[in-house]
Amino acid sequence: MRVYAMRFALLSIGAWLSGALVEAWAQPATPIPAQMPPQAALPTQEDHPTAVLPEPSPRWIYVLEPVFPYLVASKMWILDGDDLSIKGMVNGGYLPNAVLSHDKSRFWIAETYWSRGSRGTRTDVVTAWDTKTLDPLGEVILPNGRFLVVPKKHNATLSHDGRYLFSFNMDPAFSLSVVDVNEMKYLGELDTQGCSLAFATGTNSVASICPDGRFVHLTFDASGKLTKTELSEPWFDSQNDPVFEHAAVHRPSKRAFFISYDGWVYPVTLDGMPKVGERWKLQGPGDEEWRPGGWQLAAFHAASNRLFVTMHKGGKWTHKQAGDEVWVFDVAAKKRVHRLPLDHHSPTIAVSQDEKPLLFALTETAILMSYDTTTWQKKAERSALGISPWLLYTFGE
Amino acid sequence: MRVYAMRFALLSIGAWLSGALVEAWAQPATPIPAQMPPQAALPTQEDHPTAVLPEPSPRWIYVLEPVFPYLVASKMWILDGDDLSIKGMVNGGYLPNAVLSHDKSRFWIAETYWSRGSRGTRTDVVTAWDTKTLDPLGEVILPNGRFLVVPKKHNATLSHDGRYLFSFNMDPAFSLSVVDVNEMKYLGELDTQGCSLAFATGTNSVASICPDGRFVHLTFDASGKLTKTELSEPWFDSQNDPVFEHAAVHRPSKRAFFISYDGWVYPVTLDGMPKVGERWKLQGPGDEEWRPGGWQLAAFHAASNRLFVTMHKGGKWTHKQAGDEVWVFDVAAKKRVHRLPLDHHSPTIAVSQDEKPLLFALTETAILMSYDTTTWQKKAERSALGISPWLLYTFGE
Amino acid sequence: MTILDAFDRMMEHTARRIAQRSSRRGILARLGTALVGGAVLPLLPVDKTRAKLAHASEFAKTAQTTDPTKCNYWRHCASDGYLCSCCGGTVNVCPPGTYASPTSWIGTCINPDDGQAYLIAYQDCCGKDSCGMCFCLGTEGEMPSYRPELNNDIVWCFGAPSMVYHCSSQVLIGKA
Amino acid sequence: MTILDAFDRMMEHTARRIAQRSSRRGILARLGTALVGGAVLPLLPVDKTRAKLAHASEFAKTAQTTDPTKCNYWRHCASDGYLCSCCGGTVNVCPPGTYASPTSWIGTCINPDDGQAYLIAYQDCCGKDSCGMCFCLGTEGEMPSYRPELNNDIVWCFGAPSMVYHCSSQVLIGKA
Repeated sequence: MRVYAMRFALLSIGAWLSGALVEAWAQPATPIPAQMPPQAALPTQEDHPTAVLPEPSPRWIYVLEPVFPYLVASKMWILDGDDLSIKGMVNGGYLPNAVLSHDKSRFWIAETYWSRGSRGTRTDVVTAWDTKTLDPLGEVILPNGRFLVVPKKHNATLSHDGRYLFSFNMDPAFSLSVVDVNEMKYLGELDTQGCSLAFATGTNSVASICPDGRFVHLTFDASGKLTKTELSEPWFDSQNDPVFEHAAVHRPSKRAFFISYDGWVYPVTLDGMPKVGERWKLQGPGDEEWRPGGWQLAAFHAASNRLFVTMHKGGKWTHKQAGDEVWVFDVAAKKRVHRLPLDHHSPTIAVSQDEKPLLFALTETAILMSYDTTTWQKKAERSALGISPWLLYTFGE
Repeated sequence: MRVYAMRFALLSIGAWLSGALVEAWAQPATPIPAQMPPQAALPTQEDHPTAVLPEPSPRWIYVLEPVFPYLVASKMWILDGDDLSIKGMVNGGYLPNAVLSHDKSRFWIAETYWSRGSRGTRTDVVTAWDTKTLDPLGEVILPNGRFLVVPKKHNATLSHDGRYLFSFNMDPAFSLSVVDVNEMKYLGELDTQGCSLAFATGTNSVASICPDGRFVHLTFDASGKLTKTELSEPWFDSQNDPVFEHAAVHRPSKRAFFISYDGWVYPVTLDGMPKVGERWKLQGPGDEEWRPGGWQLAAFHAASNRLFVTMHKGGKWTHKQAGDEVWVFDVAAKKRVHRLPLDHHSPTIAVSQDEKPLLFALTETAILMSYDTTTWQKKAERSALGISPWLLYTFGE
Repeated sequence: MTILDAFDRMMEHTARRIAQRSSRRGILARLGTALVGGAVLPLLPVDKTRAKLAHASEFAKTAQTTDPTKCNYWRHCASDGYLCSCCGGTVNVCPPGTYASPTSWIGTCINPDDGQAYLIAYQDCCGKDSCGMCFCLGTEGEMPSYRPELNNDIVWCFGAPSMVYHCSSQVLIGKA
Repeated sequence: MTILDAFDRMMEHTARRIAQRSSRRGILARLGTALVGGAVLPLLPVDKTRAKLAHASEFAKTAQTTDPTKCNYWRHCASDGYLCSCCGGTVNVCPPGTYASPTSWIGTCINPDDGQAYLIAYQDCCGKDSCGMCFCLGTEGEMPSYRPELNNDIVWCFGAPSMVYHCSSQVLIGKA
């Protein structure tokens, strides 16, 4: 019938737009049987195409939602940072980690599936997504699995040249799975010697944090084979004042700031074997009641040398308490330059890397806020962003 | 190490308790590598077994939650009807349908999975669950798929002898998939001639509702082959006053009550070709403003001949509006015997089939209420039962 | 009309299939009644949409024509689900990475600006799990799923590469 | 003690592996420091639990010993997740159809009835998606995941037949 033929022509264009690789993923288009109610395929006056996004803006915010307590149904939301309108979303698997490409063309999600939702055969994959079409472009199987944990940003990252994706694995042997994302190929595991997380330090090197407060630094060759394992001296007291996992890392400048439970800032250069600078403290005189805390509690804006940290009033072991304020520091002067009281207390923040950056704060109750850091005015607020959005990402960070 | 050995002994007992068939589903138990932090496997003073339920009580309530808007992560909750405490739960797939066995030993979930959550290869299955261990016992693939729709109870049902499970399918050809649940074997499709839903009418027969207000009645042989197709006369006006899909059906007595948008009750006997009795109306003089409405809007308690219907004040096309009251009717006298104002308006109700039945009402905001129908007092209320519980089932209905 | 032709063909096809598979007497006679009797005419789409105009006006009383992200936007009179307009799409553009379904059920809504009734195709955008934003439930003229062409609970992704529901579009067909 | 033996063995094993795979100089020397120097002693479990007693008392101040379905039940001082006691299980019985994990991280809680500190194994029940009832977040003595034996974010299902987290148990090990 003519009606059906028209619809399929439109569909074919959609499939073409969304890229040939998608075909491998999708069910083959099924012809519409004649028994379909005839109204179902009435010709429409309007076209019904699929939107394609422009190149991501540095002011867009990517929000990873693991979806508690429906963890097999995770999502990543993409929003315009200025008005917090939805640009689109993608689905992920169990306890996912996201990694954004350097060139803005891709992001990857390291994720875990079971063949029957939460049971059956387990499969761990890194899935590549096109940032404009939001179509999956392919996947790489992680044969040794992934670290299954409430999502933390530094469970997965990208090498300085953007070629190797590192996915931390505790199965429970500790290693980093290496995926060549240019070739979409799994290269192997780097033994982290019992150390955790992934901080890229070069094109062919990556560091992890050890239980005793050291870095382990791993260098590997083009085949993914470990060629060198170095241990740093302990640089923080992992027994009495551990650093949060959510260091503020800025990949382009290779700078990172690790923050301890008690509020010490450890500046680290991630260029080869990590170099730890002199530590300094967030709290000054009169700030004794305040502590850093939350989840993704720190963000760094490289161009202005500003470090943002969520702070709350609380005693020891309140390290997961959401921040009532964001404190802003000039890391060159090691001095606080602003205190921003948040309308809703937030465990997680991020900052855009453009010239007049936006500060994003995310609550435990699915509210996302966007602040202009030049005026400290709130630009937008959005509630009900899913039920448990968790991590924030921006391009260029 | 001794510690690990002890733990595995315990684990083996758990595996044994949960039934041998589970083995086929579960990942093989992985030995704990030596690199595991040693505290992880400290010997415990207490045992750590897995609970096993007694035979289900007729006063337990089974709550199917499709989980909007995380539809790939559905759940079925099992609660004690008297205090609404949780007995346990199971996971399901996309837009599931549940069917409870006649003998209380099993329930089945007809469900749909994709190999990567919401993408990849689609698989439709009927999964069998043990009602005591809440372990999956096996699955049957539905090669022709399932009807994907916001879950409706009568999309799937069981033949009178409990042997054949019917799963309605619109792919978009209309048929009923037949599964022999004794043999856990797919038998084939019964063509419903464009008619929908499944109402068992015998050991080897089932009826569906046609667009023009008729029943189609299908009889099949032991191999699942259709042997007879009969059409009834139209028995309701499908254009001007259609009947709700959620008829109150009581399988043991083979009685059903279909209710129309305008409030007509059509008593139907589901024993062979459905026999439709004389219709009567829910609303009497002075009830003109009231309408039936919601989702699973009607329930029948066979022993007392009572029909329960959710009612609201509203005009035409308010058929999905939740009920502010439950009206209770004596179906022999065709007379209302009680009006129960609900604390929270509810689109969905169910009734237990024991002598002093409980009435359950479920809101759109995930509140479940339990009422004693002898005193009309509320026995229990539970909020936050997931985020979108949808359908209610009891054993014996 | 193309659609009536198609409908006739479907009914004939069904009749032939029942005839082939069922006892010759009885069924065919009954179906004959269905085809030539009064029951079939109300099923025709044109009659149906006309019959609903009176009711559709209830929604139109408070409908607006400026903000498609609100439930009272005129085209949403019988839309059920998450508005694509809130999910990175519009009333007739699917969000990135989703497939526009070629099939739908059909509603009839009145545009308060001109007072005219229009047919709206409630085609779903498919291939990602539910968007979850801007849930609206319009039920004007909505029928149970045994009348699928008028039911809004169904995943209207037939013919699309994926049967996973993401959000609801409201595509204009034309005047009713 | 068995556990110290095990810990020592792990460290030796790690040392051997580093030695085998890395340049002989440098790494082995550094690791030697780790093994014999001051850094390793604070990692031992007995020291660790003792070090935390002072802090655990903060939670104990408002803890109770009668209702395990409440977040302030004494054993929950460092439990993170959905309480199995609300999901068809108890503090040490997994809900039907789930697997008791043989592994866990370890917390130290004070029972206000006797004022004594006890070691609690926070073993997860695994094999079904999250129960979702009674979420409690205790963080007494909780450390980042690079100290996994003291971290409560990890899915503690290692060694169980499934790595899917359902709910959190609080199983008594003994006096600290």
